Amino acid sequence: MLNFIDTVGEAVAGIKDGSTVMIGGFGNAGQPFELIDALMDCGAKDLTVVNNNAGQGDQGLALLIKEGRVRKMICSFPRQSDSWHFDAKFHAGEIELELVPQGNLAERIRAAGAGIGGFFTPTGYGTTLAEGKETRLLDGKWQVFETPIHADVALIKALKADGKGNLVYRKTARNFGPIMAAAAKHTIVQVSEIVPTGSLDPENVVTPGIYVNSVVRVGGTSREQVA
Amino acid sequence: MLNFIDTVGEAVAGIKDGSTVMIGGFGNAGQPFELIDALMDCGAKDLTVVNNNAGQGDQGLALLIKEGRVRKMICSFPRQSDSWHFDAKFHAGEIELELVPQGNLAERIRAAGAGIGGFFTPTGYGTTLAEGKETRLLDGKWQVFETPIHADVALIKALKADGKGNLVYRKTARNFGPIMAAAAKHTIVQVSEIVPTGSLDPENVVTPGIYVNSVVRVGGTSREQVA
Amino acid sequence: MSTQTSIQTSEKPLGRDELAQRVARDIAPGSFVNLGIGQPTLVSNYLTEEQNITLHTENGMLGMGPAAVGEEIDGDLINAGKIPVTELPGASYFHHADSFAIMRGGHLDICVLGAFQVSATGDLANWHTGAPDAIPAVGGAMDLATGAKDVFVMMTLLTREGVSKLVEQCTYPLTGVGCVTRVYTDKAVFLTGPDGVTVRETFGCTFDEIQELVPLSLKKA
Amino acid sequence: MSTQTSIQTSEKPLGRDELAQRVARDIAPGSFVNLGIGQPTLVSNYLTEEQNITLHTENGMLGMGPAAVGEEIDGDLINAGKIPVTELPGASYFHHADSFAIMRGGHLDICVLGAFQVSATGDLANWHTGAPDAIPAVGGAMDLATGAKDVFVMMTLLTREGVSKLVEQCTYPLTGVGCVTRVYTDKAVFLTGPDGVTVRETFGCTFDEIQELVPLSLKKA
Repeated sequence: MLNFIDTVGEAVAGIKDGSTVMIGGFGNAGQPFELIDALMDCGAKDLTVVNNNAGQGDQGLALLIKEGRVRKMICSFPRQSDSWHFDAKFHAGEIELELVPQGNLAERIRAAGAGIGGFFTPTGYGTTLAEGKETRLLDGKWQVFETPIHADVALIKALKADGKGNLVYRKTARNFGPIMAAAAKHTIVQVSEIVPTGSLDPENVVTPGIYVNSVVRVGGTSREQVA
Repeated sequence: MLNFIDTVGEAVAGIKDGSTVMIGGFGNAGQPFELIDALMDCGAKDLTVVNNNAGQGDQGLALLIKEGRVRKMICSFPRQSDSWHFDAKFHAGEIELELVPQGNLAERIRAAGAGIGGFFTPTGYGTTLAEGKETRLLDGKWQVFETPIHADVALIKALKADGKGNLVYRKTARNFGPIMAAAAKHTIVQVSEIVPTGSLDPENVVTPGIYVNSVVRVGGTSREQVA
Repeated sequence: MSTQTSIQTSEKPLGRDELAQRVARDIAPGSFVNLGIGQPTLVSNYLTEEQNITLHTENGMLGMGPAAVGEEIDGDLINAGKIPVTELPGASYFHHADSFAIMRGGHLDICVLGAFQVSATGDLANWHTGAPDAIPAVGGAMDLATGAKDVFVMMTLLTREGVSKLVEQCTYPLTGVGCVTRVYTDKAVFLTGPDGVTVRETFGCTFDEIQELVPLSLKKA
Repeated sequence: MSTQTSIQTSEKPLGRDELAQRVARDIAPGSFVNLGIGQPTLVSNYLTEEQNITLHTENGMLGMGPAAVGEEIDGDLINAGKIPVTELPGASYFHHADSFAIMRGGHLDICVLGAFQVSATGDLANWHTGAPDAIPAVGGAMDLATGAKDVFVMMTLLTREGVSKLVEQCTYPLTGVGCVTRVYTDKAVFLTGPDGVTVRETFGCTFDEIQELVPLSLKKA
């Protein structure tokens, strides 16, 4: 069921302690900063967060990690020049890390949305990231069994939504948005603009409204920065 | 390597006997009739054809089947009111049929393009179409192991190509085109129009040119008919 | 068991259109729905604008409109039954893997399918008669049966020979296991699930008359 | 083995930019290429228009242009290293699963990666030092290493301590097994594969001098 919501606070109000939350974005592009800030304010804790990175600088996900609200990160690239809050928590043993090759992260999220119970991929075979996992020789290549990553909630950012919740994105800010929208039970989207139903060309819709539950328009200046 | 080719005949000239050929289209929508006619003319035989259906009426794939050029069909819905050529060959024991649930057909084609060696899906569990296949309980559901469908060649139809081979489609004629383009070693596309590079909006490209090898413009009246 | 007719909601068995209307009425507002080929397609005629239902067609579209007529007919815009249809505002197109991801990923609220047989535990048989000379054709039936949150079946309760299609165990080849949640027939609506089969309402007959026709033990709603 | 210098193609070891130029020259016209973060990115400076190379960035784009400057800078248009870039005519955007399908499905002709070590059989180690206190971060390295048709490595032949990074067996944690096809270093270009390591050319030293530095048996091209 689709709802248009006035504030980011109301949009995230239902997120419970212990939830698995997917957060879109690759670096700052496509990262839903305002929704993450609202998640911070709403107080939910003991979260498992799925994001490509583990926060940068002193904002967004980094702040959520700093405040001890994230129990576990599932990501491909936690270590960055400005990922000091994650680094500190990790070295203190206060956050769990499931490190996933980026393509496995994407494919496992996609699998959750597409109803796939698991798949074999050559990525990671023979590496420490495949230790303990089932392997099989398929198509002449050794492959590793990987399982879907489901989530309770996805927080993503898109450019526009129409009245049916159909979404379009902007340039490389698209990244994880479409697959996370499909993988989560409840998808919350912040958009720059809400447009009338019928004004998006049906050929160009990237995320059909069936994957969207809550839409909130975030006005004002974008907080996006160049990493 | 991308080539723009003048005639459908030249476009299909390299297809060898014994090839696996994917043919786009669902019913007549998106079916590359001119390329199929050219495949007919080029004489390649002993083909394995992957298509949702097994030909309709007296044209295209139906004709290729009638002429005994197809050794095996991989499809989801061979039986239609006007699939008499397939019906005759099948009853005569002159064509092999691998019947695949349509979603498995799509997902197996997608898997081939995405480098997935196999996957588990609930579709088909407990049915005769899963007989002899590995099953596993995943996410609380019994699932069946399915493998990718690779092809030597894909014949598909799109609306427009630009100079880089980027494609856009039209309405429900999109269907299998994008996933077949990615699954085949060599993808041949017939388009209604070739447009200058830079004239397709990068946000709206459906099949990136990396998946396209040969583009041929098919002018004149569309032979599309209402099924 | 009582013979009182409190669950009888119609004086007569329902015709195909009345049944379609009944199914349409039971679809929750805002639902995403796939209507199977054949009889289920009739349901679309009875969906109201207030219901705000979005129709999915497996060949790559959400927001499918009514059948196309006259100038609207476009060979590139067809439904799963290969019938020309129209596009509603807010529609979207996608390729086949994305379309079936919608079905298989559990995103459709309801699909409505025809059936040869439905079993006491919700097994569905609707794709193949099992006749040795029949050419099998499955299409998207197994994906819909397995993937939709609710699977509604529409069928006559009895075959032309008067045999119940609601059965203890299917004798026709299965489409899906334990997937059907409701069965809409001309004579009654049944709820199926792990706890057995419940009669929700009857049309032109009593619960006991339905029980006489169906070779499995029914419960009353 | 001879000490003749017929495969010595430069008087001096190559600098980073000269090496990038050498890699660029070896990329076949029309190729689809992914350049890894760091040193490999330099290769893009030496690709010519005639080569018609299409660059892929794993965060969702084909047809990536040069780094953005001034007014071009757009936070929504970045590369895998999170540096603002530009868009060339004929570019396309796609989501992460589609982007990695390009990499993992074997559609990229070449990826160019940095490395800590490459083994005699083409094993690659480039993501993790293995130090117990290091925070591991893998990004798309394993997908590129495993998925591209050809994996070119760019690195200095020796560590700062003078130890060869081309080794019999990697001691650093692996990124991929038997995936590297060529190794471009400041002192030589090596071809790796199931048949062992071949020196294709040397820069500022002889084959025998290279053989002295590298702890495995080399073949001459």
